[in-house]
Amino acid sequence: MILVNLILILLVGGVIAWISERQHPNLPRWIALLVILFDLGYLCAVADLSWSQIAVVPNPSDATTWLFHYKAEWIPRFGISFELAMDGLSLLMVVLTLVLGAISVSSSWTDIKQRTGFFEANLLWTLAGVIGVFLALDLFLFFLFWEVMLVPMYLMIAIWGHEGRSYASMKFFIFTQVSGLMMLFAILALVVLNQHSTGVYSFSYFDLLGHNVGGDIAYWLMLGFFIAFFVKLPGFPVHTWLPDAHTQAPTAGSVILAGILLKTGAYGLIRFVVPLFPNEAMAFSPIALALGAVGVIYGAILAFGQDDFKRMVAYSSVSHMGFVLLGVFAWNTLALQGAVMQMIAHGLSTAALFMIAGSLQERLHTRDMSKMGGLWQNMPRMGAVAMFFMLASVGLPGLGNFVAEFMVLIGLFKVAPWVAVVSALVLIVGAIYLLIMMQRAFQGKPNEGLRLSDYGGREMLTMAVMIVGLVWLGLYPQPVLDTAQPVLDSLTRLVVEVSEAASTTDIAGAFP
Amino acid sequence: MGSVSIPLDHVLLLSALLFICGLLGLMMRRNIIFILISLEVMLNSSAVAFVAAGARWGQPDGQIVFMLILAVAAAEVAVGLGLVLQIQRRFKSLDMDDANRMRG
Amino acid sequence: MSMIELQAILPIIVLTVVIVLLMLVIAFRRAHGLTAGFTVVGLLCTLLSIPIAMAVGEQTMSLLSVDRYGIFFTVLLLGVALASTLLSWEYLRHRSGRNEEFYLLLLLATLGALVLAFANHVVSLLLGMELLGVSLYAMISYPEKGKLPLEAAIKYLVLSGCASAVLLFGFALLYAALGSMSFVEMGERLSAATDNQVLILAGTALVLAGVGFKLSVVPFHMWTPDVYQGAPLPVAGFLATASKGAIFAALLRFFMEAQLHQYDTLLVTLGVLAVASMLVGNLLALQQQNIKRLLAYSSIAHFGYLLITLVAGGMLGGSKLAVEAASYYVVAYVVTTLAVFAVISLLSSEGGDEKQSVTDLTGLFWHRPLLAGILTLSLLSLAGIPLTAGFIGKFYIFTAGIEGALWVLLAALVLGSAIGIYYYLRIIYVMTLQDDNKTVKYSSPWLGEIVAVLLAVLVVWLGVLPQPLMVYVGGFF
Amino acid sequence: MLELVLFYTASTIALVATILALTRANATHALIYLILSLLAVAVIFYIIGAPFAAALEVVIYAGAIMVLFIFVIMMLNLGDKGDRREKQLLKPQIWITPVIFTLVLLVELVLVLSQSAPAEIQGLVTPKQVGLTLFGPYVLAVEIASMLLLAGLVGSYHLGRRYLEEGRENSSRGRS
Amino acid sequence: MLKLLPLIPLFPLVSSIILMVTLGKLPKRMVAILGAGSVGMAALITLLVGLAFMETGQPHHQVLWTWMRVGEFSPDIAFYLDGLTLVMMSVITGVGFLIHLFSTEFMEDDNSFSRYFAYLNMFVFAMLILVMADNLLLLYLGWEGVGACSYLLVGFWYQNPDNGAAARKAFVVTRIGDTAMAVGLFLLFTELGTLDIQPLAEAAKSQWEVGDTLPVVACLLLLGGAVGKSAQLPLHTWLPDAMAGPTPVSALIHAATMVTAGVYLIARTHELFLLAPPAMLAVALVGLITSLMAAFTALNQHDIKRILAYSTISQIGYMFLALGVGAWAAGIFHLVTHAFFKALLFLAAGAVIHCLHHEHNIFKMGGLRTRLPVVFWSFLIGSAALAALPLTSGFFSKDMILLQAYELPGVGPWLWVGGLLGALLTAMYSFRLVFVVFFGETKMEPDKQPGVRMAVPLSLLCVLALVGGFFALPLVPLASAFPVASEHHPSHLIEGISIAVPLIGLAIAYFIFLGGQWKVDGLVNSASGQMLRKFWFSGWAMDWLYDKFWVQPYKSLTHLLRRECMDDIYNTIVKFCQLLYRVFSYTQAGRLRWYATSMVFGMIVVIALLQGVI
Repeated sequence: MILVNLILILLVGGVIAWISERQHPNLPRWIALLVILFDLGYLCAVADLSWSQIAVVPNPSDATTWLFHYKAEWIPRFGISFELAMDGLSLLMVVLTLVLGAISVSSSWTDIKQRTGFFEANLLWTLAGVIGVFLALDLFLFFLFWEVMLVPMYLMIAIWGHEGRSYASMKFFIFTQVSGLMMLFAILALVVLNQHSTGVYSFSYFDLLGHNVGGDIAYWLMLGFFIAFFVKLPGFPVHTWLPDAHTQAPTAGSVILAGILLKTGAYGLIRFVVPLFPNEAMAFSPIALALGAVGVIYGAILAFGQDDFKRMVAYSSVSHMGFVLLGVFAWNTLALQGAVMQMIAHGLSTAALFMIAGSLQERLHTRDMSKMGGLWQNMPRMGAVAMFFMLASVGLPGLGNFVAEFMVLIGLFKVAPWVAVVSALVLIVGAIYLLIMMQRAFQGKPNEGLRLSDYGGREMLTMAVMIVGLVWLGLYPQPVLDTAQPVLDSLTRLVVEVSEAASTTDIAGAFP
Repeated sequence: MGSVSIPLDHVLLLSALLFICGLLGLMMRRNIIFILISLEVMLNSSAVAFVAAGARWGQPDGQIVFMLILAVAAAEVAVGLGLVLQIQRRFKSLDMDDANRMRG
Repeated sequence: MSMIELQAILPIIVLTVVIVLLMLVIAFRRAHGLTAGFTVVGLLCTLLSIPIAMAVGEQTMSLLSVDRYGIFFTVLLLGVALASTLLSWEYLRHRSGRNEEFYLLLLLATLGALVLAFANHVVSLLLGMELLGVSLYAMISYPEKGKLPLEAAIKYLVLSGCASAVLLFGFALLYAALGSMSFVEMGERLSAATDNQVLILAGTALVLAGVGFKLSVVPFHMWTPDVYQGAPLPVAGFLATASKGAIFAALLRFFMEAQLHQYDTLLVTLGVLAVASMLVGNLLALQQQNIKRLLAYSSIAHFGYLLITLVAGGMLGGSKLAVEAASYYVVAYVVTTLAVFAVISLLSSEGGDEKQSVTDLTGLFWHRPLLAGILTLSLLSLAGIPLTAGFIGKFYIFTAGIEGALWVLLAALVLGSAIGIYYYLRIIYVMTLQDDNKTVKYSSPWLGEIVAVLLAVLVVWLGVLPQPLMVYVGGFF
Repeated sequence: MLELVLFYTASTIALVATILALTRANATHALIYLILSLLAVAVIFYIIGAPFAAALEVVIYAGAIMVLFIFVIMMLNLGDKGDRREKQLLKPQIWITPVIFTLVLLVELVLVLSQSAPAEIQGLVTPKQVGLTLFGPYVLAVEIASMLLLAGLVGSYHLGRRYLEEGRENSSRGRS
Repeated sequence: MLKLLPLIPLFPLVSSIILMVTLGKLPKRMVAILGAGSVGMAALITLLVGLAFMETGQPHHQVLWTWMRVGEFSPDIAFYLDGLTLVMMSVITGVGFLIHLFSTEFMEDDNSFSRYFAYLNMFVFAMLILVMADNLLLLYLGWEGVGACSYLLVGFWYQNPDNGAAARKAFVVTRIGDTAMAVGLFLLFTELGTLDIQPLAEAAKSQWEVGDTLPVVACLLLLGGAVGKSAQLPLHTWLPDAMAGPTPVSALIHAATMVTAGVYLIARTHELFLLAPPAMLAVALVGLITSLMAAFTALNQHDIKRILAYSTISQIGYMFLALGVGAWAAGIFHLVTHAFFKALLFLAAGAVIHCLHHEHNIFKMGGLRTRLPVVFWSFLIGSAALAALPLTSGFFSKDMILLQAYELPGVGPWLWVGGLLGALLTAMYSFRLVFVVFFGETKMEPDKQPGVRMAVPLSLLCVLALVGGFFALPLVPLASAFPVASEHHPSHLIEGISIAVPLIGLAIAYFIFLGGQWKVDGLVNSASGQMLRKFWFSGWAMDWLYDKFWVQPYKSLTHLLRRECMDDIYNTIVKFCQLLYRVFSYTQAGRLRWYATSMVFGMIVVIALLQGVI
């Protein structure tokens, strides 16, 4: 029930925030912030987890070994149930979601001036949807959350976005929706095929893990799942929705998009694609790795070409999330841990960069970097913060992103040295665009005519949270690693078992 | 009369020919009156086919359908002609090519 | 006819009586409110008679068969009629002219739809269809002003008449080949017949063409946008939901009882039509600026989706899953589409010109949040987003399609849905735009709003708790 | 034999009359041809053993429904002015596509009918049989048909009344 | 005492954080005390720790916490203290302190005084981590950290876009090396299963044979990192530009400490290099060629700091040469002495610039000998040490390198000859600098004199530069860290030549630049002379090459791609759909006849399909 409440609190909070707009336009902000913090507190207080609990290695096909599990009948006709479960991985993701949720509320404090109630409601609903995605273990329910979270996000972009919001929001929705349909297709095919062999319909992750769909069709099904997550990730060449959506979204929207929504794709890869189709995923991994490497480099190169601050950050997301793909398909504990770390670290660092972009837009009414320059003079605090996050994005050791990228690469190197080497080039090209960003926005000759207010207390506090987070992740990531470790252990073990079984029956040879 | 043997095919062929005549009229005529006439021809042709089919099986059902088709035709013509009156008043024309305000 | 049989067809009898009584009421006293109220009461009585009719169990008669399937669609169609009555009241209230006969026609059309739901014979199919059609011609051309309704009505009349003729010709050929017009007997003889396959197929083709027209399946779809656009909004809604739903119900029964699925070429044909409808329908809607036309195109696409279930049913040898999927989808489609029409019709309830252009919806979110919310929900349901009825419908079609291994059709479905999202979202986007020029005070058509809200609740309910309905529609045939 | 000759003659008359009906420029002429065609069809009904249908064809179709048409044509007072545009029928772009399509359809139907198993007309179905069946299994159809006619009635009433009322208004406006 | 080890980096770190958080709100005096004092404290503790270490001589290992542990990958935040570390720490904290002290006066007028010290302290912290790290990952942290601080400090005066460009160049070019190094780490970890330096060396020795491919690859990758950081060929181009930063920064980062990190890295991993003779040779060759190239270039520059920058490149080349020939201790020895005299030179140059209205061009200076005596003497002593005049610190270290190079069998003598040529050039350019700036006629009057906080560090460094090498002091702790070099004394002739060459260089410089006895104008002004001069001036046209073959292509690539060509695919689909929309819309012509025709068409199709004709 804890898990249900986690989602319910946000949903109900959204409604309250919406209604409260009539009382005072400022009220929804406070309510949204308090709801998120309450949710976070609820998770911490009620969950009452100890390290020994987290250290239990969950059995992927036995829900009782997970941290929490909730299951209720829903649509017995198709064996669909309302099934939520949480393990270390989902725990991390949920916490990240809530933290970034609070941050995004803060980031939109002055940005959103109209219809604050509805805005905050959408924000909370998006969070609820995302948490649902991280917790749902019934594939139907998962898909439901997967799709439903798009709607409030779409509204956020479409209503409060910038000048090109129509195009951007549409593109965002269509890309994710179409890829989602492919996933729906794959889910249903998997369920139906499973039903053919077992005689019962079941959408439960735990039932489907051991399905015995094999051959070409399993490969196609894996692709169905993969495409959905890959688009969301986003991977090259289906990333193009992201720069548009991120650029046009209001600041809070960008923060949520980059910080959390992209992670659902990564989460899906780890949770579903590989465990459900271990052999197929491994057979596919060369392609996935190649796409990941191309994405990493391509994103960095394009980021360099951008004039629009947010667009540049968006491309940096493409580049960074490529690491997650690499980490997942390298599929060893080190790389996977790297991927998980990257999800969290990227969430923080990119969210911060988007917030900076948002603050700049709020003050300068432009995102065009060619119209900026020398802002450090006017806004040293913002400059310093930007410098910090720029360095974090560059992958400066001691900060979270470095740990993540290094682990991914070192894990990947074992599997595919050349891919790792190519991806490592991003250390160079990544530095190029981030440094030029700093130069164009904050350095150079200041425009003397500008009267700009520097960051105030609220903004500095928000930023401080993220700075501390990144430093903590960079210097002592062990708690995060320990939380994810049992899950990743169990998943890697699962894949090993399946591939061993396959090698004895030689199914693996069935693929061209 | 029961002794004669008219091939069913030929009756059906006749109805098919009538049917096609009706279709042709529908496709080519612009005057709404003629279009309605074409419609009647088509309905009539299918009535012929039904009667023939009923006769082939020696059942009265074909003729019953024929009667119902009569009712259908009557109802359609009644409403259709009502519309024709209105169209003449509004469009000042019975040319259906003029009635193409809606498109796209 | 035995008493039991009469009891079984009680809904039809009650509705007929109501029609006659309504005529009398109109004859005695012309009053819009009275007529509408009487219509509502009559429809409710018809609904109430259903449990009585069901008490005698399933009855198969020579023309009608009253079974769970028929009852299911009857309830649906009566619901649509009820909603349409209330919406028409809101719509006609502020428009001049004599409105009373409209309800008479509406009830007659509903009667035709009910006959279709029960029809198990060519004759009842024909009569139901024509009763529905003839009433609709008049309903479409009902408004006393403007040329568009007339144009729409005459187009519908001519083309629908043509389709009826084609359908009849096809049935005649089938009758000539099989010697029976009862669906079940046709099915029996069909599986026994070895000769005359060519004739049977030709007849089936013509029947398909005729029904395809009524369902506006590509390439018989041309009439749809024009008729939708010209028809008054509640009529267009009725046409899009009750008429199409009833005809699809009859087609499905014909398809299942006559066991047509044994013909592979028929399945191929249905598949081709489905693909064409899904793609062409959605493409036509892509940049359409008129909401009614847009909905027409969207309905073309939706019937393309529905045809998938028929093909799947055929591939699986008439499986229950396909019927279940089709039934559920029809319900989802009907409820959702009706909700959309309800909202648009309520927006036009002020009188004057209808709000037909997409741009008329600008800023709707901010001045009429309730209606905008319902419209958004319904559009999302049409687009197949989860938590709505439309999603469960699509889910069913996917499942049926996968069971039948119809990969090409499903690919087209995905493609069509992708295009579909665009134009549905476009409307939603327009609604969210800021439009501060509008300071008009709106009257609140509360009765219509209740209908819209109920429909929206249904959309969500069917999308969230589909189990009861699933169980019910799982028990057909 | 006589029946056969009669049948083919009547068929030819029906076809030719129909074609003539559909190609006339003048609506009244067309209707006359159509009535001729219907009469020929009635003969065919009689030949193939459906005398009741033949009678109905003459009485209702040719008699009642066609008269409706003629009434309307008279009401509209259609002169020759509308007919000028019908000359366009001779232009190829008007008829070429429909003709090609119909030809293809014709070929299809002819092929279908020629391949069907030969069957012959069984013989006479008496009006009594028809009546018994009509009020036996088909009694509901009769009831529903009545409703259908009612629908037609109400529809045409609505449209026609409007026509008349507006006509009255127009004329009164013209007067004042 | 050894337990105090973590305090050494902690002081500058804390100071830096305080300065960052306060965002310049502290009074300058406080900033100065914090900034310089923290490094001073670090130096003090280093001294204490060093003394404690010298007592036992045993390496000290101290784990603070587990950094990250995933399976067998478990680098710690841990420090390792041995002789090499101690030497490096001493240089960093000692020289660092002096430079900090110097900066307190040098930067006094700057608005961003606090920011400056925040960066500088952070740099000291990172550099200390680099040298104290127990594993290569932590070393990498320091490695990147110093790079970042270098970037920040080079671009310190951010308002001038040129400084920004220089900073970016510094960062990116070293990043290229860093990437190679990172790949090297991947390789090492994948092959050997650990990144802890000592176990790594053990594992390498047990798993790899001398001459295997893998150690060569690994060492070459590490060399890549070293080359980038230490501004060796081909990644040296950033260092001259990095002179855009404040001069004390150049002294600390771009002369004394950071740029020698590459040398440290190779020395630290020398046991790997011993397994890879080809890599060793590569190190030596890179060092030698760089050293000569830079020396030639230094001879042609007229910006005082660029001369010193090229000189630094050249000297580090020497260190690489030393490492490459296996003269580990000599390399580090030269590192230390170089830190002394180069820091001295930079600070002195800084003083010159400080006193001369930020003038950099040496040909606009002149005759400062009497105007700025303290600076003059500092410069003279520094140049002498740089030129390796006998008995200066540079003499001892460079001598050791040349001799050990000569010892190397095979290519040794050739390396020796190259080294000598370099020494000759070094003497020439360093005294060219002295003569041009401090002798001759006065072209510009200094507007102020260096104060106490400048003079004291200069004086102290003078002492170190003079006597720092005298007792070979740094060699003592190093003894335990490296394999002992063979005690074989080469002939006196060789030694004599080594001593004579710098003097010859000095003489040539005198004759050309001061005495004017040799007229080289004709030679210089000839066409080929001009070309050569330009070539040398531009640093052997490396920048041009990179610009042509890397920067411009990359820019045009990004320009090409910036409009997102992937979108073209989707836009084409959209266009196609719109086209279809228009086509289909066109069919909805509104004409009844046409609609009927379409129905007939549909019937034809359906019949044909059902009969199986289509």
